[in-house]
Amino acid sequence: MYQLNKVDKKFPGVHALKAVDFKIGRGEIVGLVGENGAGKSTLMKVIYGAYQPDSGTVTIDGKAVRFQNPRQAMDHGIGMVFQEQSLITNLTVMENIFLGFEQQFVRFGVINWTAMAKAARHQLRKVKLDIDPSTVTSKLSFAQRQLVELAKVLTLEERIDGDLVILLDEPTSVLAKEEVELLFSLVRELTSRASFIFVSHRMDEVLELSDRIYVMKDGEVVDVVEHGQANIDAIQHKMVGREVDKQYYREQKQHPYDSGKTLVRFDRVSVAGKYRDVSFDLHPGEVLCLVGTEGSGREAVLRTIFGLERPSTGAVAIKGNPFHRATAQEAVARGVGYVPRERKVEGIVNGMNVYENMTLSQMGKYASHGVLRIREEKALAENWIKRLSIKTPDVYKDCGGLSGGNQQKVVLAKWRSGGSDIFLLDHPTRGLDIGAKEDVYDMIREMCDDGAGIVLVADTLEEAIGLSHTILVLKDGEIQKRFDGSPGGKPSPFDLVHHMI
Amino acid sequence: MSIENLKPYFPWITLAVLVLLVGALNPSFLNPASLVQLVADIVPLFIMALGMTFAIYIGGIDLSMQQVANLVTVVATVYLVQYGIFVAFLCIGAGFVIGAASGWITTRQFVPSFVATLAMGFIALSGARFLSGERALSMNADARDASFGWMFGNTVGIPHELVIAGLLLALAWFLQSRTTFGRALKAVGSGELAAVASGLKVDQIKILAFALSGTFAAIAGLMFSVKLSGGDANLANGFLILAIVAVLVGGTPLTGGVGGVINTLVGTLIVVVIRSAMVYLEVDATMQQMIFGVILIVAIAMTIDRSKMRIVK
Amino acid sequence: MATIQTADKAGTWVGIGRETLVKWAPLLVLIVLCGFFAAIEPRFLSTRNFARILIAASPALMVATGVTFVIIMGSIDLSMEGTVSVCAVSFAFCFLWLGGTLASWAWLALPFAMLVGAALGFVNGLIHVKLKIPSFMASLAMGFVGTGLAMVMTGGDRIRIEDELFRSLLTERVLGFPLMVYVAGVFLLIAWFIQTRTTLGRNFYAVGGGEDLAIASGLNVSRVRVLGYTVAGVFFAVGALLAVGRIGIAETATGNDFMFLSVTAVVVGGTALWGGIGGVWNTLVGVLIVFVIGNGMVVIGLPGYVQDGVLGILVILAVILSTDRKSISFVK
Amino acid sequence: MSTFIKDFIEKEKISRRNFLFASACGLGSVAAIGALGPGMARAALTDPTIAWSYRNRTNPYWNEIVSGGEAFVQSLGMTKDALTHLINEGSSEKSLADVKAVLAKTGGNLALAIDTNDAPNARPVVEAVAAAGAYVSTLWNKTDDLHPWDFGDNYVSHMSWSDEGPAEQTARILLEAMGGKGGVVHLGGIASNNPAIERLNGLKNALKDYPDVELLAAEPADWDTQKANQVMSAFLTRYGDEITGVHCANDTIAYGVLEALRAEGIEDMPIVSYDGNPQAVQLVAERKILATVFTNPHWGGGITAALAYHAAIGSFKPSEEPNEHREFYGPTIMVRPDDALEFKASYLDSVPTYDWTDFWGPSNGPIVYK
Repeated sequence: MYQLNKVDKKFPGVHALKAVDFKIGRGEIVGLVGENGAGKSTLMKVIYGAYQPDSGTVTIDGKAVRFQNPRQAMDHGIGMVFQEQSLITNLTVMENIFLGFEQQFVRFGVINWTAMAKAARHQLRKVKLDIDPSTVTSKLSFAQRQLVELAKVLTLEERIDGDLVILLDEPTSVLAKEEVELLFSLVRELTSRASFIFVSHRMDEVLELSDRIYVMKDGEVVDVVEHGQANIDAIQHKMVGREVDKQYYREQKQHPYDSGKTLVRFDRVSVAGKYRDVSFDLHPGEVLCLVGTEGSGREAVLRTIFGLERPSTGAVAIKGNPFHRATAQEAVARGVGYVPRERKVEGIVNGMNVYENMTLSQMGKYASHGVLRIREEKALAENWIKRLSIKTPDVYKDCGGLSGGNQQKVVLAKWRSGGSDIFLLDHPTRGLDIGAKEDVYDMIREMCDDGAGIVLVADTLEEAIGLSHTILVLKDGEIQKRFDGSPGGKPSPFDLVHHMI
Repeated sequence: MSIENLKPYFPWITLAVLVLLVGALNPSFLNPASLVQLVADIVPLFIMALGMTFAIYIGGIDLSMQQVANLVTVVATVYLVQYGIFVAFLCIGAGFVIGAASGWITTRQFVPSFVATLAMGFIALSGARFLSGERALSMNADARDASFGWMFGNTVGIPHELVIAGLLLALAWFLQSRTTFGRALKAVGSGELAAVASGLKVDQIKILAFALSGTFAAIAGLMFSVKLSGGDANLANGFLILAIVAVLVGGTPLTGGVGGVINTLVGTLIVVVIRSAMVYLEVDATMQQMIFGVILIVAIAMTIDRSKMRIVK
Repeated sequence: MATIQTADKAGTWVGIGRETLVKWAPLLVLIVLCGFFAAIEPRFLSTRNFARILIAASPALMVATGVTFVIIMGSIDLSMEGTVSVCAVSFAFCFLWLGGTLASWAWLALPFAMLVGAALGFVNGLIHVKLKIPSFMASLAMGFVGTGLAMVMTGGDRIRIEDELFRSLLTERVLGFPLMVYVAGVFLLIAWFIQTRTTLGRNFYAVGGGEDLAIASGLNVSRVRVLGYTVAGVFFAVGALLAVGRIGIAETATGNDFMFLSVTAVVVGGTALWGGIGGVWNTLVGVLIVFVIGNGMVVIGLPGYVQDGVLGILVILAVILSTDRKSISFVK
Repeated sequence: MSTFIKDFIEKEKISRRNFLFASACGLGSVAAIGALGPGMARAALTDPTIAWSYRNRTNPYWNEIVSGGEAFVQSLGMTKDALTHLINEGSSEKSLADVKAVLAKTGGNLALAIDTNDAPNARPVVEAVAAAGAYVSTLWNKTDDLHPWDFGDNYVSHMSWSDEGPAEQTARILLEAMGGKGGVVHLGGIASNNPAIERLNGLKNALKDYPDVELLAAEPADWDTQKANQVMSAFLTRYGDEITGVHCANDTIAYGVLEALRAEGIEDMPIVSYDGNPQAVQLVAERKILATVFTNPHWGGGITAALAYHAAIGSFKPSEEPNEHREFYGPTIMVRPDDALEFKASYLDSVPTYDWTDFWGPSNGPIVYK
């Protein structure tokens, strides 16, 4: 039905798509996997009309089409559910659903809100979401928003007579397990009406949902796997182009921590409205993982250690000293390093180059009386680029132009080179491909061996379990359960989920 | 690709094209002595634009600068006899404090700098009107010559004003590109949240940036006051918009983090060339403002580097 | 009209949330200011004085309403001084040329002026969108062009509009308020209508709330932007007409002082400069706050040299009170 | 015709006659100087550029000034365009920069007439002109310690107006119309401007003789119609019926005041203003304004340019003139309802052809510093 033949796309310096063949039949769910930079997002942009191919053809039911913009693609039944939250939060749910297509509710220039609400309810029913369509979107949970996005794309159903192709770009990244299940069952139901292209880093999900999986590497489709024959290891091998370490989470490198010393101590700490009565100790060499759903208070704990939240009761001590007038500067001075979830916004400064980013938290060490010693900064950057094999042409490269994995390495290099020994990692592998993830896992083990303590909020439960020495399960701001995560004695995801919800 | 590489030099190219264009139409424009004089005359404006650069570099704006300069002309004139050359400290201190107050209101009270600095400007204006007794004051000529006469001399044909401007430019450039403060400014301008997450004292840095713009406004006001040997609450009017335009034309966009003081130098020169071209090319008086606007649009269209602007707002 | 809906939900004063309080803060500030001035000088609180404040505020209200749309989109329009002058002058020329009284074909000068405003706004928007020049710079430069154009048209002269019928905007009163106040009110309602009931109005919010997301949803953002500036231009023209109606003179200086005044009023009213939040009712309150302060200071007899400073302080306080500090991480 | 205007026109005719004589002598003396040797002849420029530097084109007052400048240039047989306009838009910085630019462009071959926008700006302008060997005449703004005679020939003259006396006269007319009792408000110019201060002082002087009239308030309205309109509205709230008369610092302010009163349906409030713009004179004729003071900006604009030009080409040598020819007050004429139409006919509807070489005839005595 929908087909790409020998589609080619070049950007200055990059051959992003090399003669890609791709097809999807009616009612199919097609998985698309590949490392970051393999060309997935370019391919998707070509499909939904944001990019135009340099050569090759796009056909729908055998007819050649060419989209100048996403709008034209939509008119041909192609819709996209975006990876990042793509609803406009200051608008109501119904406005978001019909954004750009309000004309159907307009009579004599006036929007008929009642009609729009009715139509919106109809769309929301398709995704089994029972909310008032005039709710302002910012009041919804992330999962609800994801469903609204799906509902929005499904408006194509009414608008288009022909077949629909819906792209789902990392739709599960912000969802909890049961929400993912809900989404998947919805998608399966909807195959009666639409075909789906499903893109995810979560290999198990792709395997579970897809009828066929396209594996991409370096701008090419290197393999097409049918549902029954799919095998995670084989696919990963194709994607990475080498054998994936069986010991994915580097458990063999997990060494016992030094319980004699304490880096961070929480003593019945509460932050009003965020969490209550949280107590724990973090020791050198320990990976302490906070597990819980969105809003369980896990991020707030990290932010408290970094001085961005002030405890309303209880005591925080860092390396034995009380942490009273908490500020981020104070935290950094005491050796705390923060790797935020929003890497592009909080992790690196887009617009500053590699060495500037690396020394940002520790400029004082490279300056005398406020005057920078730029030569030393560059030397430091070159050293860490080598040590962490960061892929960048030189130290002058704008960090905004690096790939996600390399950005994350720059962030880690910033803190490690600054001598931090307490690391707060908030979703450190989010959006990274397998190779980059492995690099991060290696680094975590390495840092532990150097005597650092790590507080981790992981991307997946498997990751949390695989990496940590200690797991704290949080629910509604309270610690539910503490698990020991020594190799051999690790809990199962089911054990954790039981306490999370 | 060659165009990409040329991008940082677009402001310079624009300047060169403008100078040559005006020179071709009226060769007397290219007379070196008068060019030097032309540049020397815009020193107060340039200093104000330098200060404005700091505010815009962190993504804000400082609309109080003109009123700070007004206040300083009055302060300088009133207290010159009493304090002599040390009146400079009083003036600069006043600029620093007002700028810091703007910064504090912006960063700690979440009032957008557009409004916060505008309002602080009103407060400074009140101060100027009160202190001047609502009159135009003139400086004591002897005290002026004794304390600040050196500002307007020449050494080997180079006006001292230019030397002062050069020193301040060097200082501002050094601050911007060689110090931890300048690096922090860039971080705040390009990615404030990342700067916070790196443990920078973002609030302090922003307050300091506004304090610096206030300080430069005060220096500009002081020089202007000495140059005119007097002060009143309206003396520096007309500086503000030109200073903003100079910064923007130089290629420091309002989004922050890009550009810098060297750009402001080019921007100021472009503005001044356009302005004096009006005189040199004998543009009709009623047409001048319209033509200024049109050339401005063209100049900005040529100079801004859009590669780092994801969305143009 | 998001504000009203929330109020209905809040229902009684019991349990009013922080959010609601912030939403209503500008109005509270306005009421407190009125109370303050009335306490010092009871004569402040009279219909006649409110009529005076409204007469003074009407043109600025129209200009501020126009710029509100642009600010909701997250852009800014600083061309109002030029646009207002050109519209005022075009109106005056056209009006006199067609006969000089509303009772003749000269009434066509009214729509003509609005057309001129729309055209200037359109060009402004095109320059911003097509040349990809940030709106601050594009509109500032367009403001210069506008003022310059008005200058070229008049050669610096003032044009008097003596027509009694046109001037009845000022001289005719209904219920104690002159007609121009009602005209401003009608256009405010039109603005509110555009804001809440038209696709374009809602698209302003979409662009302000997330431009790249709006593009991805298939919205033609460039078109919305250009139209936004065009609508703003029309409202600037209405402001120009009221300004001429108030003084009876059209000149290059008609547009003076509108720029900082209107942007300040918009911000004081609680519309955020980063876009997506606020609306025309906020702007009404903001404009009234600014003009009540201006009128009140004279009425209570503050010395002239203090007035600027007090205005500055009160504006800062008003913005601080009406800002939801918890919802924003930083401000520039 | 009122005696005042008669006197004025008479005076002008006489001085014109005198002038013909004087100019003959003047030209003769130039010739004589020329004969004395080349060293002295340096003073004269040939065919200098004539420039007028002023605030803006949006104010009728400045337009009148400029029309005078253009009339003078035309009297030399050139077109209007020969006058170079420098507009400072209220910015002293631009004023100075433009002067420097035009000096550089002309290489000092320049006759400049200027209002420097703000008093302190006069010194650097004059210094720059003198340094370039050009000639300058100033109008309105200069500081008290700056005098033409300190700069040899290059700083030709300064003309200003003593506004205190005429403003006092208009105030007396106003106070009489109020019946010598009640309350008066004053709406002033930009507070730090000299004329604004003097015009308020004029009112205060007159009030001394009217103990029953109270000065309710004096607020700056910045020479601006819209601002005046707002201030007057607020006054009406504060004082209501207590206001029985309004003293305006200039005509543009009076327009705003009139409209504010009109909005309230108040038609018979006694108002006086200043400047004598055509529109204001018309309003005086309609008895909506009781009096305004005509300062003849057309003549002022022309003669300031003429002084600079003739000094530049050597028609006369400024340093040989007495001080009262180098700092003097401009003419003022009181315009009242009875003679307004006549005045309008003779001065505004058809602008008199002035003799631009009669430099001091209509002037009003030397400037006195307090």
